[in-house]
Formats: sequence, structure tokens, C-alpha cells
Amino acid sequence: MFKLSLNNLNDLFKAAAEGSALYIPADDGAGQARFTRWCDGMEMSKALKTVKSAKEFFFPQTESLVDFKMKGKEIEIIDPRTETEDFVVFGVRACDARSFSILDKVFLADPVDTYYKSRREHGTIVTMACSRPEETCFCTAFGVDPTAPEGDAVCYMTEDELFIEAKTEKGTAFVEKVKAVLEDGDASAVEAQKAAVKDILPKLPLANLSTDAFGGDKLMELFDSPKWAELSASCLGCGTCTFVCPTCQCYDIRDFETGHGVKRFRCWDSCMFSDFTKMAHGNPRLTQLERFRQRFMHKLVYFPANNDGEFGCVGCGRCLSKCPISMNIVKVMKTLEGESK
Amino acid sequence: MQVNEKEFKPTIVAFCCNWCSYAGADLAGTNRLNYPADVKIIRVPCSCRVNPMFILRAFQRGADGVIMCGCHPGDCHYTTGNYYARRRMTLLFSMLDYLGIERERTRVEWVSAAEGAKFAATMNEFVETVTKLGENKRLEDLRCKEK
Amino acid sequence: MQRIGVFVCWCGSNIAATVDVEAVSEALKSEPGVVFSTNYQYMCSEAGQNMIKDAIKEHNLTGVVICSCSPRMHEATFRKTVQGAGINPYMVEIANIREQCSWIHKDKQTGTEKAIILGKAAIAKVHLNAPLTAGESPVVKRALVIGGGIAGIQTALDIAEAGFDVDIVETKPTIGGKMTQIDKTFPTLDCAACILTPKMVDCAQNEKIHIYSYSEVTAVKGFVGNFTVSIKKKARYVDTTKCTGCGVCTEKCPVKNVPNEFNLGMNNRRAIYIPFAQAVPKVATIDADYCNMLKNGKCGVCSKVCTAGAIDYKQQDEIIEEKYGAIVAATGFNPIKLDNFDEFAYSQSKDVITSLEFERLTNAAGPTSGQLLRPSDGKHPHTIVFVQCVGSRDTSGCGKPYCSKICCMYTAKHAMLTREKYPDTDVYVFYIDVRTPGKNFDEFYRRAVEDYNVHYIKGMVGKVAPRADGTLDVQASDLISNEQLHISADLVVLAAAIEPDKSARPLATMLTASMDTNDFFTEAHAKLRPVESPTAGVFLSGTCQGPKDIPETVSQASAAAAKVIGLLCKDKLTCNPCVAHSDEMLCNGCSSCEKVCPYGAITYSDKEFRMPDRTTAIRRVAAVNEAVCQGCGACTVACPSGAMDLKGFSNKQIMAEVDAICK
Amino acid sequence: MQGKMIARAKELLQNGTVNRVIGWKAGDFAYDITPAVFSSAEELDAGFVYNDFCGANFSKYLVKESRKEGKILVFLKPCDTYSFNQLTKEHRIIRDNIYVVGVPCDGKTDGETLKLKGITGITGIKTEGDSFVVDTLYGEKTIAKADALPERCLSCKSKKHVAYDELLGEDGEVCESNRFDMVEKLEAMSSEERFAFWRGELSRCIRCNACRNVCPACTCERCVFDNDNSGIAQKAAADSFEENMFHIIRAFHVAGRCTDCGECSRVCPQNIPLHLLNRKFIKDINEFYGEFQAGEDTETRAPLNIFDTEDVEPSIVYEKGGN
Repeated sequence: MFKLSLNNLNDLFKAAAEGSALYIPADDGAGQARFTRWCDGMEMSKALKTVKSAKEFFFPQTESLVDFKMKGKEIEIIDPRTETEDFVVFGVRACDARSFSILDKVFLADPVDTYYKSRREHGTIVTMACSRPEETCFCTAFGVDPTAPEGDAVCYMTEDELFIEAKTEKGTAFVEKVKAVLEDGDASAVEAQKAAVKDILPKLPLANLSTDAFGGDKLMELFDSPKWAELSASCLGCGTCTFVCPTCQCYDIRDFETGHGVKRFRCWDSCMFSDFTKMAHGNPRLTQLERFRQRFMHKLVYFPANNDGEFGCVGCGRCLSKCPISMNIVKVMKTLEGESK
Repeated sequence: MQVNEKEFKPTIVAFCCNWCSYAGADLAGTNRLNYPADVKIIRVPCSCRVNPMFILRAFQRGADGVIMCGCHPGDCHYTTGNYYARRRMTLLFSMLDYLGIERERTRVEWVSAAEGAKFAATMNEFVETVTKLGENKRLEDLRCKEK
Repeated sequence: MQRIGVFVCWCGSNIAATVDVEAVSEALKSEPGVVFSTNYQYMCSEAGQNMIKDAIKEHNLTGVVICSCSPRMHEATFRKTVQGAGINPYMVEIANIREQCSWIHKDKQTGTEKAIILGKAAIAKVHLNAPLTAGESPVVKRALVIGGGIAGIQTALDIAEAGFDVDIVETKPTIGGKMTQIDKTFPTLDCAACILTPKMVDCAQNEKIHIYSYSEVTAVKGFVGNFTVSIKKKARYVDTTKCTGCGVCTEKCPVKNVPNEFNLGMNNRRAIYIPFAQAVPKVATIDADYCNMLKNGKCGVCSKVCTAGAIDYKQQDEIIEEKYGAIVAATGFNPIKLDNFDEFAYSQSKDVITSLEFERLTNAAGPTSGQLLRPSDGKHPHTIVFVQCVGSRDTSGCGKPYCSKICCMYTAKHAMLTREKYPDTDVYVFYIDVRTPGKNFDEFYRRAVEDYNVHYIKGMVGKVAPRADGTLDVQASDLISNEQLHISADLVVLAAAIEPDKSARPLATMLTASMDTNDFFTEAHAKLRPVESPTAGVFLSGTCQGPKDIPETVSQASAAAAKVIGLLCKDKLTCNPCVAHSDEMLCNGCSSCEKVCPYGAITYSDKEFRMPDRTTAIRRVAAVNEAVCQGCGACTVACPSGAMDLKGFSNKQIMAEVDAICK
Repeated sequence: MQGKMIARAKELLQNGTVNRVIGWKAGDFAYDITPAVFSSAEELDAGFVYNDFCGANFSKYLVKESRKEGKILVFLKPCDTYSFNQLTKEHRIIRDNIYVVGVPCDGKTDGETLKLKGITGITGIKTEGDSFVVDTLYGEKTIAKADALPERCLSCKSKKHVAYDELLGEDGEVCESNRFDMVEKLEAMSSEERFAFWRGELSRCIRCNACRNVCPACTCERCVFDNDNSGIAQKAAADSFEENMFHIIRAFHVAGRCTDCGECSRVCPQNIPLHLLNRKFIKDINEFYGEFQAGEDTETRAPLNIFDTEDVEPSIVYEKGGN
């Protein structure tokens, strides 16, 4: 365990940014946090969470897959990928850190998504234990410990110090790299803080949220629940929940005609959209009810069914904050709880 | 004439209504009134056919300036089309300006079928203005610029 | 995927001189979808058209791109060509590489590059073309002629002769127009009245012709074959059905000081008047600006003397609505006002007159009963100076940039007639150029100079200064002898430029017909369609299209009539298939499109739909009446959802052109 | 007010005037209120709320709801009634199937606005006079309501209901609003500054479509951006052009129709001040074509569907001051 005075955070960032890209949560123009490429003097946001999760480092909102260059009637196929540079994402919370293992199950399963894989290999994740959980947090319901995040290296922040501990080979390399600005630290301050946060966790309004009623074996009773109608009634069909979600992994592949050829790109898609999984005959889920149900069934039933019981939600609470009509997975779980029993 | 290879040649799209401005452009041609080849004309039945989408599309695809020409107000072949076009373009151009897109990149000019000289003069002047501004960077789509 | 054929026209050397046509057809050959590309000297020629037809058959073409002159020129030609080869006429697009390219770019490389891009844009568009079928609309078999001068009269007579009903709307109380004011006509010197008045009478007597005199067109709606026109019959306070034209009222009316417009204010008429003896209709009209009865209710003389009981002081303007299949504009001309030419002292001296006033002074029915007398003192003038090009060919902005065309000839006529009738008179004519193209025109002019000894002086009059003794000091320069002249004249006659009648501009707006900067109506094509306006169903007769003399006016009037007859002969017209179309599945029913449609072509109805979510719903959706829609496209932009699109100029087609041009 | 509304809703359900009620439903926290349809007195008692967090404008829901069986009761705040009128004018809602009860509004805030003021871990909220007293996991915080309100409420244009069948409480007046201040500020900037401002804002767009989907003027059966056949379909804000394009076209499509209800800015997860685009059009329309408030009535033609022969020329954009 190493430590660093918070006054010297800039030095740490400077060292970390040496030779690789460093991303930290920083406040944007609207005062909300987002992962931003660090440059000298940039301050870390005090916000608990970024608006968008850290998933876009591995699964960006849009990415070019292949280019078709056209000249007259000739078509040339070009792989637009360039060498991925090493990068560090600093300050990832426990919930987001867990989301990577969920995404891995999708993108690294056979057939491996090489675009995703390459980024995973080049990225080092430095997580940050939570010290001030919020009312929308419910990661514990999904087995995430906000005081002990996963990651290549883990940081803990106290009043005036930052502690850092390497967990993996990449993490060790990271710590080695920035070691010059660190000093040795002992774990007692960290443990004290962990204990303080653990005291708060049971007081969170959603502390008692249970996943017992959900899982891969609850398919039909949940699917057929009459409650979906009222739950989805006011859904706007926007993609906010999906796009701020750290685990939503659906994408669309589109062709953009540039005038000189075609750029095939993929971009995040949302099962809430009316044109999601549109096929020749249209969208198989014709109503918003079906689309809405899909999103939650996927997280709470289909995903665990295919992944040894692991849920497709990490309880980050972003959708609770951001849904324009305040409909979210917690309300869905609470409403449906009785259904599968 | 010496041609400077690095000389910036703008791409200009001119939407011309069939009845007045396109005919005006034809007259400019008939009278051999020169204007730069950078201007390419798209024929539309009336200025009111010009959708803001088309103008944005032109900028996206690499235009450096877009001009819309129609019959003089009051002379629309369809009576009222250019009045609607006038409102639409006024608001659209104002919005583009508000977003920080150089206002000189967009223009509306009323050119009658008899105003071949005005058409040529307008195009000469517009090309000059846009050339001075240089390449459209603020409303560009880089994907379309890769050659 | 279309199979597109590209045909690049050389237009002789018109295109080929500045565009490398071979390079263009070669470059376009490699565009996606292009299966055939060639070039030829004259694509519009029979051989060229056959080349297109053969290629369509040989290569199974589905779309055709012609790189040639403006589509305004030959689009129709090529549509017919491809139709002849079995493909839909709307599968043709024209790349205008002549007017927009070869004629304006001197550099061959520049021209060639641009021509290729224009060709690519046309190809991009044709990819998205769909076969279109034109609908039909009925033709109202009645024509309207606006203006009752010699042009309108001739047009009306010819149309009526062909058996169609025709209405003449004339703002004055009588038809006849300017020609009624003219004394003799060049170059034959026949009496204008003698040749005009029989035609006026023909009009009045022809049962196919209805004359709305003292009337104005106030609104025009509709489109070719089906115009609805509002005509205001101005109150003349005389019941035209009762008035016998006896003229007693015009003698008894106590208001004697109304300037007589027929004699250009050179004498007076009464408040109730018949413009002249041969007026058609020959009925009296009360001038409300002067009539005591109408102004203050005191008089009533005309009513008392009218044995027919035709006077009706309570008469109101009346608006009638009539339907027409074709409209002819024959609004004529006026001499310009001479306010800007004070150097000629027109406003200062009564003895400086215009040529039209001169006509009245020499006319037997004029204020001097045909005696050429000075307006100031009624004496016979011994020295007369004619000044030509007063306000014509004037680029200073005071006058008109164009040549008024008729002045040279009528001035020669005036000079000759003066010399013939009054051989003791010295006649001078100042001119810039004497223009006498026309049958027997130059001979006529030469007679004036050679036989009648009219002094023609090349040069412009700088100033006319009235002297105390009543003569006029004409200061001028003789450009040939290069000397300054002072001529002491008794009378100066100004050949004022002519300009379109002021009613033409508002009428053009109502007709949606285009005008040039001088307010002459624009013809559909300067050479090939000189008597048609670009607006379908609107035709041009006489000087409203440009300066003309009488024989030209009459020729054009008959030509316009022939075009009208051609139109009215048809029972149905083929509509423009490039009309708006609403995609009902996208339509929100918001009515935006309906609000901006100038033709009322869009209607709404509630319809039951099967919705994407398996439910059925009743939705309000727009429908376009294709016979009424003229294809302007206003609705397509008003529609936010993109439900409304325009056939032949669809959003995607235009964007494809944009893409091709910008890449 | 909440009590009155529930009581009135029950009466109207009871006497058969309506068969359901669209209203705001309480959630897990003080602020997470969801629009919901209530069809019985029991449901109303269980969940209906009306408090300082009931910002959602229900007008757009009526596009679908008014096409269902029976009449629906809707509670509309003053600014919602403008959207309601606009939708009526455009035949998007069936007025006869709706019973409108106007309810007063003193401005509505939301959890995100409080969080931006630094208040996190919210577990409860009380209104005390002109302030909110917020219980948080980390202690009690007090914030003046005026500080906690979003921009749309701080520059409220009208507290007057322009459409209703009945009113609960007093009707207000059209307000003297300073809503164009920021637009003017932007107009006064140089072109470069404006460009930088908007790039900063619009570059955050994630194209979640929340602004469009919540907008009561965006009720197209199928949006051009979702329609692959429109030629301009866009799935993602793939680059800066598409970020601009989407918002320009969207603002243009609602120009003259947007009532300035501010829902777009409220729902934007990235807090992009989208209302500044709409307000620019509104301000221009007012200046160029005379004062116009969309939704004020159901008759007046939208400014883009009408013209005056003496309208300003587009060149006014160049002539107008600014930089």
C-alpha cells in the first residue's frame, strides 16, 4: 500500500500520463462529471459518479469497423483500426469496475470481439473506493462492495490522502510507474474509512433491495406479469437509461455513405428505441411495453440465465438519477417482487 | 495565367428555382457572363422546395457556401412559395449564425429570369466572400472529407 | 439498381469548344450504374435522338442522363425521345453543361471538370428517379383577354373565329387602345381609325366575344385550363343595356372643364362622356371625380335629358367571377412621363409636345380638327423640331435602357406628313441613329429625307429654351459637322419612350407570370416560345411583351390566339406529374402542409390504419389532389415528419445531387 | 393542492365524467415522480402526488391517451396548457376525450438540480416557506427554492392557464420574463465564442433522444432521424456534424410550434441547455414577424406557415449587430 497527499494529486496524474493516456473524472461545462483525458492542472471531480459509465473506454459509443472506399465502380476494403495506445482510467467506482466483467462475458466470449479485446488489453483500470454513497446506490444488492472495488489497482481517498494498492500485474506496473511520487502507507486509515462507509451502507434507502425474486429460472412468470403495462406506461422510449448504464451492451451496425465510400460503424443502441433490432419486417418488439420489458428481463432474467446467475446490473443508480420520468430497475424490481413467488 | 496549386477553391451549392433563378442562370450562360466553376446549381421547382436539411447536407458533404436563389418576392411562379422560403431561410441562417457558423457562408438572393447579369454578379461576389472565409470547418463532417 | 445511359452533347462547338466531351463521357462511364456512355454532335437532332433510342434498346437502359443545354430547352424533347424507346419519360435527367458550363467557363479543363460533376449529379438523381404518370385535368373552353387595344382585339377576334368564347377586359370605357389616338400609320399612311374601327365593331357584334369595358381584373386563381378570375366592373353610373349612345347627355352636362384624355388633355370634355364617336361599346360614362351629382348631389341634368332612362347614380362597382381555360395579357404601353427630361421644357412650354400629342393635333377628330396649330397661340408653326430617343436607349437611369422601336418610323411619318400638308414648314429631326428595319421602312424614311427634304441631323438636343417672343431656342449639336446649333423653333415634338402599362406589374403578380426589369412580360423562350409566358396557360399579346409597331402587334396577337386555340381545342390537359405526395403512414395530420399550399390541393380525412404495434387507429392524414397540385414543394418543407415529398424532386433525389456536387 | 386534486379526481371518476386520470405518482425518493394513469380512488390514494417535483408535462401523453376509450382527466400546469393548445391546434390530440383541470404552479425542481447544487444523498425533502429542507445521509441542508429551481422556472413565461375545463386554485398572469437574456448574451458574443460555446454544449450530446421523445412538439409518427428512408436518419451522434445537425433540424422542426415548456432541457442527462436553441427561434420570430407565443390559442397560424409580403430579408442576419 502506497499513499500520497491529496495536495500532490497533480503529480500523480502527471506521472501516470507519462507515455500513456490518462483519463480521470472531471467536471464538464454543466458541472457534471465525465471521464476526461487528463492534461496538466485538471482537477478530479468531487462527484461520486460520472454521467456516462466507464464502459465507453472498451465499448465506445461509436466506432468505425470497416471502410469501403469507392472509386468509380471499384471498391477497396480498409481496416480503419490503428494501434491502440495504452491508457489508464483512473477513479473508476466499484460498480463500474464490476460492469467490465459483465461486458467481458459478452464481448470476450466466442466469437471474440477483437475491437473490444484490444482495448481491454491496453487499458489499465485504477478504481476508487466509495466514501460517500448516495441514495440512488444499490450496488450491494448485486454483490458489489463499494469499499473494495475490483480493478488493476485500487485507490482509497481519505480527507487528505490517497492510498493506492496494486491488484494485478497491470496494476503493479502502474504503481511502479508512478512510484516516484508515492510514499509508503499503512492500511489503518483505509480500514477506518471502509468501516465508516460500511456503517452508512445499511442506511441507504435501497439497502434492502433484494434480487431473490429474479434470476434465470424465473422467466415465464416474470415475462407474463401484468405489471409491465403500468410500469412501461409512461416510458418515453428514449435511450437515457441505456446510454448511462455501465452494463448495457447492445449495439447497432450502420453504414455511413461518405460520398467517397462507406464507413461501417457500430454505435450504442437501446432496446427502448422503436427501431431496435429492426429486421426486414420491422421491430419484433412492437410496443413500448415489450421493449421496456426486454431491458429489464435481460438484466434480471436472461443474462443470469446464460451467465451462471450473474445479473446484468451493478446497482450504480445512474438510471435512477437520469430517467426523464423516473422509472427504473428498482421500481421494476419492487413492483415485480411478488410475481415470481 | 499562373495557377497556384494551393489556392483554395470553394465548393458552392446554389439552389435555384426553376422559373426565375434557374432561367436567370441560363441567361447568364446565354450572355456568356462568366462566374466561377466552383458554383454548381441544383434545380428545384421553387425556393420553397429548399429544405433546411438540404443546406446542412451540403455543408456536411463538403460545401463551403450555400446560396438559395428564387423569384423576387411577389413574383413567385407559385404565388407565395418564396415568401415561405424567405421566412425559413431567415430563421435557419440566423440559427446557423447563432451556433457560430460563419454567416457569410449562407445567402439568399432573388434573381429573376431576366437578371442573368445579376446572377453572374451574385455568384462572383459570393464565391469571393466564401473564398476569403476559407474552408468550412465549423459545420463539416470529417468522414466526408477523407479522400 | 438502374441501368443508366449517359449521352454527352457537343452542341456543335457550343459545348465541345470549352468542354472535352470525350473526357466527360469517358469519366461518367465509370460511375456506378452507368452501363453506356457516349457523346455526339447534336443530341437533339434526329440522329442524336435515334442514338438514344437505340442505346436504350441495346443496353436495356432504365434511366437516361443527357449532358447538354438547359433542361428548360430540351427536357421535353428528350422525355419524348425516351418514351419513344419505351421507357418512362421521367427517367431522364439533364445535366446543363452548356448554359451552366461551356458558355461561362473559358478554360477547357475547368469546364470539363465541372461538366463531369454536373453529370455525376444527374446520374445520382436518376438513380432515384421513379416512373411517373401524368394525370389529366379538364379545360374550360373560354379565354380571357386582358386589354382591349389592337392586340387584345385581334387575339379575341381570332379566338372567336375558331369558335371559342372569349372575354375582353378593358379598363377604359371603350376598347381600341392607343391605336384609336393615332392619325395615320406608317409606312402606308392609311388612316388608323379606318382600319381599326371595323375590328372594334366586329368585336362588339361577335356573339362569341364579350367585352367588359371599364373593368379590371382583381384576382386570378387556378391554373392552366382552369383559371378563376375576378373582374371588377367599375361603376359607370350608366346602364349599358339602356344607353343608346345618342350623346345628348354629353352635350347637356354642365361640367365642361374635364381634361379630355382621348386628346391627351389638349381640350375638354364633359363629366359624362363618350370617349370618341366610334367608341365600343358606345355608351356614356360618368366621371365620378367631376360629376356634381355624384360629388354633392346637385345636378341630375343627364338623368333628365336621357330618354332611355339609362342614368343610374346609385350604380356600384360589381365583381363577377368567371372561369377560363387560357388568359392572354395584352395590357399595352404608354409613353413615359417626361418629368425627368426638363431640359426639353415640356412642362414649361405648351409648344413642346409629345409625338402622341402631335398625332392628336393632326387628327381630324382631334382638338384642332386636324389643323396643325401651336397649342400656345393656335398659329401655324413654321419651324418644327422633332427630337428622337427621348428616354429611349438611356442608360443614365432617367429613361429606359431599351429602344422603343417605333419612334424612328412615326417621326419620319410626322415629318413627311407635315412637309406634305404644309410645304412652307421647316422640319428638323434630331436622332442618335435612324433604325428602319422592316418592310418598306427604309424606303419610307428615305422618302422623307430625299423627297420631302426633312432635315435629319445626327445629334442630340441639349436644351430647349422658351423665348419671350414665343419661339423655342433649340440648342443642339450636329455630330457630323461637329458644330453647335441653335434653331428657333415654333414647335418641338418629343419622341417619348414607351413603357409597359402600369397595370401590368400587379397583373403579372396575379398571374404568377414573370416580368423583366422593365416590367415587360417575360416570354417562355425568347426565340422559340415568344408569345407564351413561362406560366402555363398565360399568353402574351402586343407591347406588354416588348416594344412593337402595329403589324408586329397584330402578328403576335394572332400568334397568341393560335396558342390559345391550340390549348382550348383539347378536352383534357396532361398534368405535371411532379406533384406532392403524402405518405399516410408518416403523416401526423398537423395541417401545416395545407396551410402553405397556394392551390388548396391538400385535404385531410380520418382513416383507419393498422399501426406498427398491431393496433388499429383512426388517424387524420393528408391527401394531395394531383390535378390541382402544381408541384411547388412548399408543403414538403412545412412537413416535419417528411411525410410530404415531391415526385421528381424528392428529398432523397435533391440530397443525392447535393452529395454528388460536394464530394 | 394535492388533497384538492385527489378529491376532485375522485369526484370526476365517481360521476363518470372521466374513466381515468393522468397524474404524478410518488416514487422511492422525495423527487422521483413518475407520470401514471390512475383509474380508481384507491390508486389515487396510494400514489398520487402533487408537489414541487411534479415537473413532467403531460400534454404529449394525451396524443395516445386521448385516442383510447373514454375520457381522461389531466392535470395541467400553466405552461403545460400551452403545449396542450398547440397539440389541439395540430389535431394531435382529441380535445373531446380530455377533461383538463388547471393546477397552479410555483416552479418545479428535480433531484438532479439539487444534486448540481451540491446536495447529495437525499433521503427526504420538506418545504418550509421559500426553502427546501433536505435530509441527506450526511446531514440536513437548507436551500432557497429560488436557488433550487431550474432555469425554465426561474424565467417562467406564464402562470396563466390558456386551456382548461376547470381550474383548481387561482389563475395567474402572463409573466414578465427574462427568458431571452441568455440568448441575447450569446448573440452579443463573437462568432468564434458562440461556436466554442455550442461545441462545448453539443459535444456532450449522447443522442439518447430524451429531448425529442419528451418534447410535446415532437409528436411525429416517425421522426425523420429514425426513418431510414428519410435520407437523414441518424442513430448516433457519430461526429460533431451529427451533433449539430440533429439539434438544428429538431429546433427548426419545432420552430413556431415550440411553446418553450423547457422539457428538453429538463430531461437532458447531459444538461445541455437545449432551450437556448428553441428560444433563439422564438426570439427571432418575435423580432422579425411580431410577438408570437405558440400554444396561446388554437387558431393562430404558426409563423412558418404564414408570411407577410413585407417580411425582413434573410440578409437581416448579416445586418444585425453582434459579431
